[in-house]
Amino acid sequence: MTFSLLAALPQVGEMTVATGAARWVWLAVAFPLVGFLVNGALALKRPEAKTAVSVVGTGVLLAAFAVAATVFVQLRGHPPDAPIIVSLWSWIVSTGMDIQFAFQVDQLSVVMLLVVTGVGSLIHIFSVGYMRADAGYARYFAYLNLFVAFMLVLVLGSNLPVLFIGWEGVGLCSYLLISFWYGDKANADAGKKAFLVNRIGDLGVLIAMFLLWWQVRSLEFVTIAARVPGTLPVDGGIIIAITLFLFLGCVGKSAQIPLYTWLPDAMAGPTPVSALIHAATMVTAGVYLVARNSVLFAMAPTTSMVVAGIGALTALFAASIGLRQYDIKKVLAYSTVSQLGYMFLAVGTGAYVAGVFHLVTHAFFKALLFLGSGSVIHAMHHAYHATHSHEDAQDMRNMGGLRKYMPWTFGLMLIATLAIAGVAPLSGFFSKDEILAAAFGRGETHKIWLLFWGMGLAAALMTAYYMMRLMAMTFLGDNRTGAKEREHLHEAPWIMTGPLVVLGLLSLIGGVINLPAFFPAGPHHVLDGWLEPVVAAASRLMPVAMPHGATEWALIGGAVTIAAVGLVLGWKLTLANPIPTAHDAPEDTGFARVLFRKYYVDEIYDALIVRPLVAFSRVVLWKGVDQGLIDGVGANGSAGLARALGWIGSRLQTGQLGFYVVVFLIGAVWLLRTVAQ
Amino acid sequence: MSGQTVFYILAGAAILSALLCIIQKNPIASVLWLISTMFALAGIYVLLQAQFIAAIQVLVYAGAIMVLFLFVIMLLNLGRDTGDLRGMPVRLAAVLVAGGLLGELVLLARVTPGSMALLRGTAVGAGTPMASFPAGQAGAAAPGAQGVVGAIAEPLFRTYLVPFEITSILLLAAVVGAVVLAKRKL
Amino acid sequence: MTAFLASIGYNGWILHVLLALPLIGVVPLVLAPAERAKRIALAVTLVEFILSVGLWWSVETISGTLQLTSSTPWIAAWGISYAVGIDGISLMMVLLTTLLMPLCVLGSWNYIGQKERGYYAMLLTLITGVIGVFVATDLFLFYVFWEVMLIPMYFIIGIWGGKNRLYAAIKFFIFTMAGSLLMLVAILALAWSVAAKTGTLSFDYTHLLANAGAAKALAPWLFGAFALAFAIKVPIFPFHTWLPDAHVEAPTAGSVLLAAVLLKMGTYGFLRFAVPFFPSVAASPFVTNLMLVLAVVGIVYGALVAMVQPDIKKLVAYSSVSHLGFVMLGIWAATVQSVQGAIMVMIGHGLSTGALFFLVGMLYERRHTREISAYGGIAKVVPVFSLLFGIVALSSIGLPGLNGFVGEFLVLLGSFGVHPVSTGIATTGVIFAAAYLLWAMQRILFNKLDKRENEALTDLSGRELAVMLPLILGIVWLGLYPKPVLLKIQPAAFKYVESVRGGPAALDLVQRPQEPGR
Amino acid sequence: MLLGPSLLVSAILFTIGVVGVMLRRNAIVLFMCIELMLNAVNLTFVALSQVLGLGGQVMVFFVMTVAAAEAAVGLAIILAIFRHTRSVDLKNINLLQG
Repeated sequence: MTFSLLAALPQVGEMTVATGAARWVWLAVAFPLVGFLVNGALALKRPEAKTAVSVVGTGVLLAAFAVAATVFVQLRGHPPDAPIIVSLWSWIVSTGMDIQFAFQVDQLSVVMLLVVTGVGSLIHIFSVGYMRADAGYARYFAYLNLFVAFMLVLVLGSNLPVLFIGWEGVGLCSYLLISFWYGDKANADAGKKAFLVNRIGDLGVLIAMFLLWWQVRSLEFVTIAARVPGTLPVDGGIIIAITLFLFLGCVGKSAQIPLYTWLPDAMAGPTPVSALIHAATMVTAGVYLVARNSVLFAMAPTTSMVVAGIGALTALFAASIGLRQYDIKKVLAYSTVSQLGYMFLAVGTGAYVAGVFHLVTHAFFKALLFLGSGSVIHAMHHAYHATHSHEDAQDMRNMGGLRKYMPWTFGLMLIATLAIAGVAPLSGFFSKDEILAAAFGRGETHKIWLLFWGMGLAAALMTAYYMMRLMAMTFLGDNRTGAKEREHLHEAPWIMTGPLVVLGLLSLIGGVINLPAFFPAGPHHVLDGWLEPVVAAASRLMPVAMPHGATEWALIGGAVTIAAVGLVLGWKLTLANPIPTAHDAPEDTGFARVLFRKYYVDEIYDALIVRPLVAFSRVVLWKGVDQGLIDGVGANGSAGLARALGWIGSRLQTGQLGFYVVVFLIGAVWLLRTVAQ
Repeated sequence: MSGQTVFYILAGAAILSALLCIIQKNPIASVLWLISTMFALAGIYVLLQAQFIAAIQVLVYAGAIMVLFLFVIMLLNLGRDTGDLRGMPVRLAAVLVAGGLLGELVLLARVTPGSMALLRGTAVGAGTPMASFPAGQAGAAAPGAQGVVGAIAEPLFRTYLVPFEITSILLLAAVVGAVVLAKRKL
Repeated sequence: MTAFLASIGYNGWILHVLLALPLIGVVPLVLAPAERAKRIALAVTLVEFILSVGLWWSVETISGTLQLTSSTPWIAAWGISYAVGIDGISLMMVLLTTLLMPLCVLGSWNYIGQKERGYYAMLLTLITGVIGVFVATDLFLFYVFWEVMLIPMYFIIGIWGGKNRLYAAIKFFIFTMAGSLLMLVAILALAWSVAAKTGTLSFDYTHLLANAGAAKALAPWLFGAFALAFAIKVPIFPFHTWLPDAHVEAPTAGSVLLAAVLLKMGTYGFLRFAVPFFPSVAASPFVTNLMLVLAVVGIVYGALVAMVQPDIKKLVAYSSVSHLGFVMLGIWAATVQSVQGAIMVMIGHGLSTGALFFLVGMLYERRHTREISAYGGIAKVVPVFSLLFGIVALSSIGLPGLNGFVGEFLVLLGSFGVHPVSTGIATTGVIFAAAYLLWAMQRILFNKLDKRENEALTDLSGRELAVMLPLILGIVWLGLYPKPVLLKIQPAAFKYVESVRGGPAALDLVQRPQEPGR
Repeated sequence: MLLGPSLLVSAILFTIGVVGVMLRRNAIVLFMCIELMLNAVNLTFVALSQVLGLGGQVMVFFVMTVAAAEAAVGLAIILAIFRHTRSVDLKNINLLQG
């Protein structure tokens, strides 16, 4: 993109003209895009040039992070009063419409920028080690770079269509990465399922866009935030429809009930992919969308209630399924769905900053957990590969006692587990506590929020339980992998554990971003201050009543005890009786089976929607209407009619002269009679 | 006996022999009866003052064409008795058609020069009905001046010259056709 | 650039040359020996394309009226003249045709084994027919070119087609012919009723348009005849069964042209003739609702039936029915955005479906089967092919950033204001589009590479890449920077909406519409 | 003048000819019946020529020539068919059927 292109472009509406580092924000997108092109070419032409690929792949990400950091610094230096718009070129032009391909730089997008590029770089470094043995190495990095590029477009987009480019782009990349090992059908199916379910969500975003356009004649976030409060009635039918459709998009993308089924299946992709896409970045796009349009959601309290409701319900529902899963990545997948439920509970209650805060901390410890499990799986693969056994390397029942072999991974994952459970000084505690406090606070005025708070608390208990169960089954107790494999178990190489350490640190001190008032030391409410200009309008419409004093302390005490109880229970119950290895473990019975089978939701969807739709379109539409009705009756039918008439005609020509004469004479006589009259 | 009775005798003979001609089982008998019908017709022509036509009828029609028929029957020795009457449904149809036809044509009996004049719309009162048919007058008077053959020749070679030439071409075509069809191999 | 064009009097002769060149090209082609035929055809089509590119600069579409018009009396007695002209819409269609033609010739390089001379001669006559339809501004001339276009297509499908090509060719011919005969009657009736009112019998487009009111009494019937002829061509839902058969049996180049250009004649017909002539009938609630229902049904029905097709070409054919359902939705919603979107979909669909058919043709050339089940996991064996197939499939699904999205987005956005419910249902079509194409892509590219023949597949050759490159460039360019094209077609869309809504396209100037929730 | 009665006779003859054509299956007899019908027509021509002028009688000539030509060609055809199928029965001459 040449500089002249930049200068020649018209600026849009009431935004500050881009100055300083913010003008180069489009570089953050350009770098991964270039990375994608280079790696893509390498994948096609010389896939074995692995070092070149890894250098380009990670280098590009670090460059993007550097750009993000400089933009952050510039914004921190002198925060602009209005969002900075960097318009590259005008994209869709029609009468009264001029949609720009433009990026918006403000506090919220910078936070997301930092998270995406930061965590993304760590995961890229981890992938260098994890994917080294894989043949499709170059292709993997190409897709990963493309994903980051699209994610940045999503985060930086200054209007809904540009956001939609990123929105569908990340869907595409998750499709490509989930079915990365497309050799076997299961992965390809999982990828297709992910894309289709996302697509159902995208339908919502599309319709919301159309509604918005016909109401305010613009799709720019800034213009929407300015015009909507004036033109649309608060809690009116239109604003509820818009926000509900937007939320439908979020449900699809961030895997909330009912469109969450694709996330657990997405574990079919490589583990770093799950860490990046299905924990840290893509799934949080839904939360970002709500936060970005906080004004709309604040103007529609009924929708916010629905958002909070579904968030709480998903948190509880997913956590319950996580209790009985044996595949280490499935547990983490359901944990992600549950934590996303928390975030939506937060933005539903109007605590947008708490939602973003939890998003950031969750990105840290969930990425750490996923990468940690990646190291474990990597080691297990290595061991099973050495002894050519075909055990499932991801099944926790085959692990156990890995503490001795992988001390670093164990230590770091323990930190992450404590963080996610909400143990005091770690980051998870602050973000989750703030959400529950906000929910409780709102509970005073709207009773239903107490129910949501209760569901959140129960989900917290379950989270602590299944995380500790995971740790116990993998690291503690005695090893079940098998005598011969044991020698091959060893710590993952430094290139993989390095990023884990950084993420561990971030999980530890993550809380500092937004320390609550009661915390003795350190700067308070940093993130609140930072995001204040973005959510100011929304919090005026839907103020968040944070409990203070006695109730606040009670809540904190409750949360801590819940966490402790969950952890102890998880540890004790799992190690109480010896755990059978995977292939001789008995089939679960009763409610446990239902949980393990994920409430049979997948099967229900398949039976109720997918199979009947396919059958309907094959039998009724294609065979019935198309072949039968239109072709059968219409085209071939009339042809058949013509042929039949022809046949009757030929029957008349019997060849018998006598017959002809008779017919001829009858005609003659009849003619005579008519003439004679 | 007056012309009237002769006409009726000849007419009866013609109809009778025609009937017998189609009823005969044996084709040769049919041919012969047909020839007798032709002779009866020739007689009627004479009565209608068409003497030349009568002569031609006897000469060409009865003489040439009927002989040709006889010759072909003899050639294919079809003299045997061939029961070739058609089945019941056709007979029914035949009766029906014949009835219909007769129903129509019997009305012709009442046609007289007078009724024709009426048809032509000329006033009946102007003398005899024949008055309104000048051509008829001339036709009847002509034999007197140029003789029977001359009367015919005059319109044949003057007004109807073109059709005459066409018929000659037709005959040529017929001859060629007959030769080609009948020859065993060219 | 415009100065250079003006200097060579480009505007004067270009349209006539575009029409005549292919026909002139046929002569050397037929005389040359068989294997040189394709080279001559390629040369002619390339020259044609290079010449046509000048149109982009020389045609000033701002005013929305017909440009470069020239008219010479042909059958003076009946007021029929050889009149040609071009405006925003037809400019785009002509450029699309001239772009695709050399690619078609290149695409069927070694696909066509027997009777090459005849084949390429047919292709060249097809160009004249197609361009003729888009530039004719004399109704009678339009009808002549409409028939001229039909005959070569019939032979291309009938002679060089697949197994039961005759059935397909005859079905295609009869379907289109039935419609066009009705149209001929309507054209004549219109011309005569106008002649009765104005005293001069003439088939000139502007003349008829000016006083189309004369045929007020017959208007519903005439509109019905025009609409039926174009509906069969589009194809709209009940009249679409000829399309899958024609596509399955047609050779690659035939399918590409059929999908990319011939289908657009139907929609072009609606935009240029059917609706502007009888705006009162077209705007009547019954007609609009009927057409909208048919469009939406077309979208959903086409997508659903495409999902279950075992044959890849039939799948793409039904996807065309679905895509053109969008175009019809855009035309009948009659807001500037939706009509502009409709024209964009017409162009975009031409590129992406054309590319898709080329790719399927290349597969067919290697494996001689179109059954999706015969393939599987070929991404490992033919990576370049899979990459291109992926890009083209995504553009036809309407992934934002590629050309499909821009058109569909504008159509849906434009029609939402006027008919929210039907547009809502149409948007679900976007999901089904993703469903059937991804499912097909998965069964062909991914899954296990279990069949032995698939391992022997060779990746794309230089020639095939040359065919695909311009299309892929077009797809990405239109997706990211459609502004110039959008500006070119905006005036034509604006004028069309004005003629349908009578008076300035009120709905789209920046001013609040009524509550959409009715 | 005998006009009325002769027209009646020709009508009767014509009807007999028609019946003959319909009833008989033998090709030759069929021809004869046609000849009979032609004669009936001749009779009407002659009868009316008294009233309408000699043109009628000229027509008789033409009818005769046509009859002759028709008889010649017809019989030749029958000869050819006979050589082929050894019979003149109409029932089995039906090659030209639909």
